[in-house]
Amino acid sequence: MALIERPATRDGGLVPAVVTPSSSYGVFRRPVETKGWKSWLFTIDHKKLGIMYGVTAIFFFFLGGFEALLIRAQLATNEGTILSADKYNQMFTMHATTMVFLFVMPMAAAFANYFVPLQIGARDVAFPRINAFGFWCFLFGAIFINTSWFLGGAADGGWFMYAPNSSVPFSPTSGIDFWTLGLQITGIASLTGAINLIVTVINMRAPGMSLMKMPIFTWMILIVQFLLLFAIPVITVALFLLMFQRNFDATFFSVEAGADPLLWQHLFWIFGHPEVYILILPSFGIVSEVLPVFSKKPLFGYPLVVFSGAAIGFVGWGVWAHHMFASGLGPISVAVFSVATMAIAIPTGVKIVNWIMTMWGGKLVFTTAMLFAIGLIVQFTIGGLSGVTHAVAPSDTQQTDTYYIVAHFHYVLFGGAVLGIFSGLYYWWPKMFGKLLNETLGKWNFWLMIIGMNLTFGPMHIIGLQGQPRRMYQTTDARAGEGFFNLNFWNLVASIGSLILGIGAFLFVINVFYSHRKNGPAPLDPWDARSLEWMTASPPKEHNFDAIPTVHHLDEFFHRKYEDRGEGEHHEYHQVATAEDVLAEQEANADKHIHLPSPSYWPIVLAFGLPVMAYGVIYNIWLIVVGGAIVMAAMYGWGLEPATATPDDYDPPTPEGGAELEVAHG
Amino acid sequence: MITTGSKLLVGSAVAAGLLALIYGVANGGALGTIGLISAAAGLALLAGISTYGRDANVSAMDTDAFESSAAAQASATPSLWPLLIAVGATAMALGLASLPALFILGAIIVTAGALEWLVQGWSERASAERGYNSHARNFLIDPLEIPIAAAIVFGIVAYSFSRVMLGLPSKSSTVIGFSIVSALVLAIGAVVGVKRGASKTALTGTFGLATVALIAGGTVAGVNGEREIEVHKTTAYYAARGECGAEEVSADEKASQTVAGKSNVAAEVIFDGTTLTWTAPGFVPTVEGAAPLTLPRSNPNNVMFRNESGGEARLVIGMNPRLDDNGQPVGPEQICTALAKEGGVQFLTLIFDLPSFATDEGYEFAVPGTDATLEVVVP
Amino acid sequence: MADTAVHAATDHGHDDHGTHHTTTGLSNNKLAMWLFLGSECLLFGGLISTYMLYRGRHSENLGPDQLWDIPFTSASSFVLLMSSLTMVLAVTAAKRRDDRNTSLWLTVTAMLGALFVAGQIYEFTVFYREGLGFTTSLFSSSFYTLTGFHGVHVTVGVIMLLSVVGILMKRRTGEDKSELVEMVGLYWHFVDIVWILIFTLVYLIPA
Amino acid sequence: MSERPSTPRRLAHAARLALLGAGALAISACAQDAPQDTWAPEGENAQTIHNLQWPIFLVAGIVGVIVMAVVLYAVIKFKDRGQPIPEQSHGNPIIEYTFIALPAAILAVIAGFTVNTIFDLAETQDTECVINVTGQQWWWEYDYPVAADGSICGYTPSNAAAVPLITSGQVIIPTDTKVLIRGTSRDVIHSFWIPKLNGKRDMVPGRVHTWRFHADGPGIYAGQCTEFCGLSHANMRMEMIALDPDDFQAWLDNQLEPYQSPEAGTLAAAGEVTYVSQCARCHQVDGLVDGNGDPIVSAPDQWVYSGAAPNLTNFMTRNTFAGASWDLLTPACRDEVWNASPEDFGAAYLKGVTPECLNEIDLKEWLRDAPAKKPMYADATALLETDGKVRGMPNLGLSEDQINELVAYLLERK
Repeated sequence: MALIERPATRDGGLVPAVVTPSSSYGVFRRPVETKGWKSWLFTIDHKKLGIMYGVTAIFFFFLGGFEALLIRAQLATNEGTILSADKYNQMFTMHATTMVFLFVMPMAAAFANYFVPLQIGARDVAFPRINAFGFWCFLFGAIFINTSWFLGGAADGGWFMYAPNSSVPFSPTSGIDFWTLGLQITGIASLTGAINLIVTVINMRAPGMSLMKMPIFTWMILIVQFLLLFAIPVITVALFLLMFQRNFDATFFSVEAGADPLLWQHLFWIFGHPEVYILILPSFGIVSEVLPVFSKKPLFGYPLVVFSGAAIGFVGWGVWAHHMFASGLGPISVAVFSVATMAIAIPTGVKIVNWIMTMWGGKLVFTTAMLFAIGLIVQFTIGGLSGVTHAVAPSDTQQTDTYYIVAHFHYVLFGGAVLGIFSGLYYWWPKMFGKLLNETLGKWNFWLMIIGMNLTFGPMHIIGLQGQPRRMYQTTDARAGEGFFNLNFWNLVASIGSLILGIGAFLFVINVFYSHRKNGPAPLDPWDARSLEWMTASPPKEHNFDAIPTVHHLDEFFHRKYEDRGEGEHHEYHQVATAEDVLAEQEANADKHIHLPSPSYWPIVLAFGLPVMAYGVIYNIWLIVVGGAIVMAAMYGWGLEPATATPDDYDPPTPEGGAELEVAHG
Repeated sequence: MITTGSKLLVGSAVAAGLLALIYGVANGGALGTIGLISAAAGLALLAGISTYGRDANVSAMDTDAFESSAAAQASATPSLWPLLIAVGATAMALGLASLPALFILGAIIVTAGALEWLVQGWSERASAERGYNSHARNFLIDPLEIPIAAAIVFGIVAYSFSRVMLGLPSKSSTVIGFSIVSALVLAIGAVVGVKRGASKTALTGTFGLATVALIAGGTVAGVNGEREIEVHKTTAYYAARGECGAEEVSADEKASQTVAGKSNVAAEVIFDGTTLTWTAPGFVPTVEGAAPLTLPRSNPNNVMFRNESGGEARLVIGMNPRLDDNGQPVGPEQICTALAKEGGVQFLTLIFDLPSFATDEGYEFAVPGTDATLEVVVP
Repeated sequence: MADTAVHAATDHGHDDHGTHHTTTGLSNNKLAMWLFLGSECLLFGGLISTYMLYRGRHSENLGPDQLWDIPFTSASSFVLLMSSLTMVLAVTAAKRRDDRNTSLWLTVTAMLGALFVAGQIYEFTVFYREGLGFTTSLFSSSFYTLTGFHGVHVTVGVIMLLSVVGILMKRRTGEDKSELVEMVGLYWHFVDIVWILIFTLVYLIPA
Repeated sequence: MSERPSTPRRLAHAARLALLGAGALAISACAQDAPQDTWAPEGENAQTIHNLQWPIFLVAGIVGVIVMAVVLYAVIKFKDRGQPIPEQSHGNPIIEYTFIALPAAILAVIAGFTVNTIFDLAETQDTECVINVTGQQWWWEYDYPVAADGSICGYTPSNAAAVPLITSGQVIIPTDTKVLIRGTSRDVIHSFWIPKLNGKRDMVPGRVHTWRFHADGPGIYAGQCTEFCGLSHANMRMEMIALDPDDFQAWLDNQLEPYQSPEAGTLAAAGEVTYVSQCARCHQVDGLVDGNGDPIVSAPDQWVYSGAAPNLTNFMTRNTFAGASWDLLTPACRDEVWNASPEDFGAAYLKGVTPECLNEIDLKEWLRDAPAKKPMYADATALLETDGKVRGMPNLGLSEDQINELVAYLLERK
């Protein structure tokens, strides 16, 4: 991180030749490395952080997947004995927690971090150090939650953690404490990330980029960040109440004191339903980028896609009680929420229509990224339609808490969020790493995942409608039925499907290693893409753009490459420039002075203090003091530290010393 | 390479380690051994940091620097910290003999003083340049000093003043005291804000005086103790004495009369002036009322009492039998709601430990001063 | 939503993440603070809802109106209100780059805030002595949690105020500190407004 | 740029998807098999739900097939075959607004029917029988309150004055009667669900929820707790038994028969002694008296966290135990009851458990070590957090003799 202009001398007379930051500050010297592990540990570069988010999230994807495979192995036969009841409960709790909080959310954060600044033509996010802090909070929070496996058992109350089953008498291990505190920590990551990205998008767009010329992915991320901004505090309240209940004997969920257990449900789902859109909208954004590129057409009805995203964001706040149709709310609330839930199907339907219409009349190229995007349309539609069947509250009373619901939200979340994420990975991989992923392996990856997911989650529709509830560690022959609808058979099919799904997903990892060994550098613009992030080098330079582009069109990059030479109603597009030309032009007009913020210790130190405090809540109050001291010192160290490193931080402290400095003028 | 500055630390660490070994073998005492091992580990850590940071070892880097380095040129500035450490050490010694709190305070003072001294000593030798050195000091110590100082100031004000108010003789005097002190703060602020020419000494004097007054007041009040605060009597208090009657008692003053959003209670008990009737979700209106109310056993039943009598009324629940802590049935016992105003509502959570047939008396709801009773059947 | 956001494509060489050249013209820091406060609204919203749901649930134990000392809480609310005024004075002083009076009014604001917290400590102690523990009833748990959260917010605010004073004293570089003061001010006003809400809903409206 | 999948493969893909969506729906519609099938209503309320849900499934299925067909068509038709770059059109307002209006219209119709049905199902005014249901970890307690006119569930016992009845494992209702359950819970949230008779309703501690049931004909209607309620959530089942009016009257009278001690000197008499010393702490047998002639009242609050244990007065009239997780009948006898024709069902059920039909294996395993059979955290040493109270039945360390005595004693509880 050395793209800093620095004065040659400090003010003050003496310039001792030998007293360098290394010798005077020692380990406390500000990290300014651009290579090696320190450059990653203390980085504040949104691209590095994006990659770190991504790698961590994918690790947790496979961890959560492993948990899922154990669950399916247990359920492959009735009265399975691979897991005990206790372990099974922990397994499904942690599977959901891992997938929701430690995979899909951070994966969206990975894409958002990496591509939002690139898509809006910014050099970094608004608060790079807060960005780094967010990542470390997420990572330490995630590790913290998972340490519970080795410290007496993980949380066992389900990811929805309904009170009073989450109270100490019903779950005496510390698992739920780990869960509560860990989610608080990852919540901080989400909240700071939300503020950061909203400010970035609102304040740091390239000249000419009005809100309605903003790439659709950025739009969806903006909406998601607003959802996070308002949803996280609600779950924070719920988690605090639960923490006080468990650790300080408060009475919030003590029924014998007159408490109403539905309070938790309301708080949880007021967060929980927007959370669903937090999970799915980033993927909607990704496929809305991918489909136009591989259809060679702009996104059909861009304003409507934006507004329907916003509508989902608004209406998403008024439907939480559809998770509680069986909770005994009373017919009026049930009716209101039932209708509101149907209303939200409309903007969702708009998106599907617009995606199909984007392909309509296009020039479709079926790359792996495109296949995943089309897969999303189809699979998500199934999930969306089964969603309509339980927006109908009376019918939901037959379906809720059965495997039918499991089928529904896996079609929505796996068929929606996860397929979208894979689409984004294949699409943006060459941008992030300068290497294409192998398409053959990619297609195997796609087809195995699609077959696997339909074999896994498809039969669950049947299992659910045949009356098998969720969250049972064993099933019984007595309720299995016979013939075609024998539940044991379909459970076995689902378990086999999950294995195929697991293999399919793992092919992605193989593909990464294979492609990075075998493939040469990727072309600059392998997909003939349309948006700003493709107008820079692959992988992008540290400062993203040599010159900040001025935006005139929604699909700026396309319009720089192609020219319409048709007349009137007749259109004829001719390529007038290649990506290399566009990049060369930019490099020729490079900005002379580029200030980038410098790396810092404080984000990681501050984030490290939080799990220390959390362990303190569980084990020893003095640890809270220690953690609090770390947090406080880091906060003030951070606050007093300038955003960019001063010349004193370099060793030797002369600007001529750093060879990388020349890059800025190159 | 072991630098000069860390030799002492390395030596001490080794010595402590050896001592731990000897102590452990010879004496077998766990506490002493652990203490010495901890000391060895701590010293080794310090030695490591010192070595890594090349503290006090300019010569190791460059012999020229040895001559031109700050240590060789600038003289040390006067320091307040040794004094503070001495004060802290005294407090520790005194605390050891008397108050543990004083010992802890002393220990904190010594730690803080030592840290400040350490950093000052180090920063003065960082380079030959004063500005750089003070920057170096601030860089290290500010993140600790500023928040801790702010927290201490805040803590002293908030804690001392709360003690003063708790020491004041009555509720009204706290309002007056609180208002006076706040007004004083505002007034001083206003005066100082307007009088720009005020001398620094005067300002410092005023603030110093206020601080001393506050700490002194807090200490005096803290030593004197709080004023007598009476435990507020609750209906449970009267019920335990069997004084749960129709007349108003102190526990009924300002008793809350509304319950937010409580539907789906086990039963609503309604008093119309002469009789107690009940409704419960799911029971057909024609059957209700005349029959006894059935409530499940060992279950938190939320019951609402609604007073529609036109006057004040109190619901009393005769809890007989009830289990004591040893599991033996005891009774008779009462549960007593606060007096409900006309149209008022009381909310109760009742748990019946035993079936009503366990003794002859059973359970009943009653309104003292009237004949209204309602039998509760607990199967 | 049209093209109002288009920004003249002048001098974007100094893209320094600071307060200049933002698309909206609003500084990043301030925008972030506003967003954070928006999020805080929901936090207090959740806590206030919890309290409102539970304030009538205390079975045979103490109820809210039996404890309140309205004259005292009114006085302490007024003090907190006045601290908003002194905060405004601090911000104006900071905008004039008047370090002396900025420090002064920040200190006065902090002192008033500390007095408020002292009042809360006093109040909690009295309630506790009168028989209302944290675990006594649903009402007590939710009351202490709500007002405790607010008290922690005030405490953090006071420490922030005093820290700004400390920074002003240590770094007399003459650079513009007005934005820093303004940000702390935003937070302070928010905490103040929340208290007005809590005071009205919790203390003034009878249960 | 990159290789593309061959057309047949894409076709196969789309076809399979379409089949899966439509097929799953079609197949489910004619399902008859599993005892908890949600598409096989056998009572008014379930029928109301079914009348609403099947057209919605149909509409959803049709929409799904259309969407997939259109995607398939687009994928085949607009594949890149070297055609020129298409017009860079940003949309078409007519299409866009049509596809807002169309789903909105469909959903508005669905919403109308839905709201109507919601209020239909919430109706409680025409109730003919009220039963209290209380859930706890991990079984259900059913108690039948006595109405003002001395009737229970609309029936007046012919042999004794009515007192509140308590049972568990199986809840008995008269056929063709509008039954209302008033449900609550003693510990955590449970959910009461008999799919063939109605949807599910959560039983929330501190709240009383009402839920209607109506069975067209006699039979056993299976259900299962559907709200995750802790360790043995999977082992918390329920069975609703519908009996014809005469059979219901017979059942009611039998439940109110006074207690009879076993004949002296029999194994069952020894069982009574064992029962009083080992079981009566938690389990109630109405009519059982101690040496002084005082009734023996169980006090499960002292031992069990949830504060209750199943009432065993008429244990052998029901044919399941331990939260309806295991049968008291041998498989053959069980099949006889479950598969009985509607005419014979009442008689088959009212036989209860005879010594020949008793499933001794499961019952004895249960008595030997209950927590081993059904996970319950029943080990009191691990339960400091609940003041040493167990959840569910602990391992009592009974000897084989004691177990045999108890089985003999319990066999007479009918």
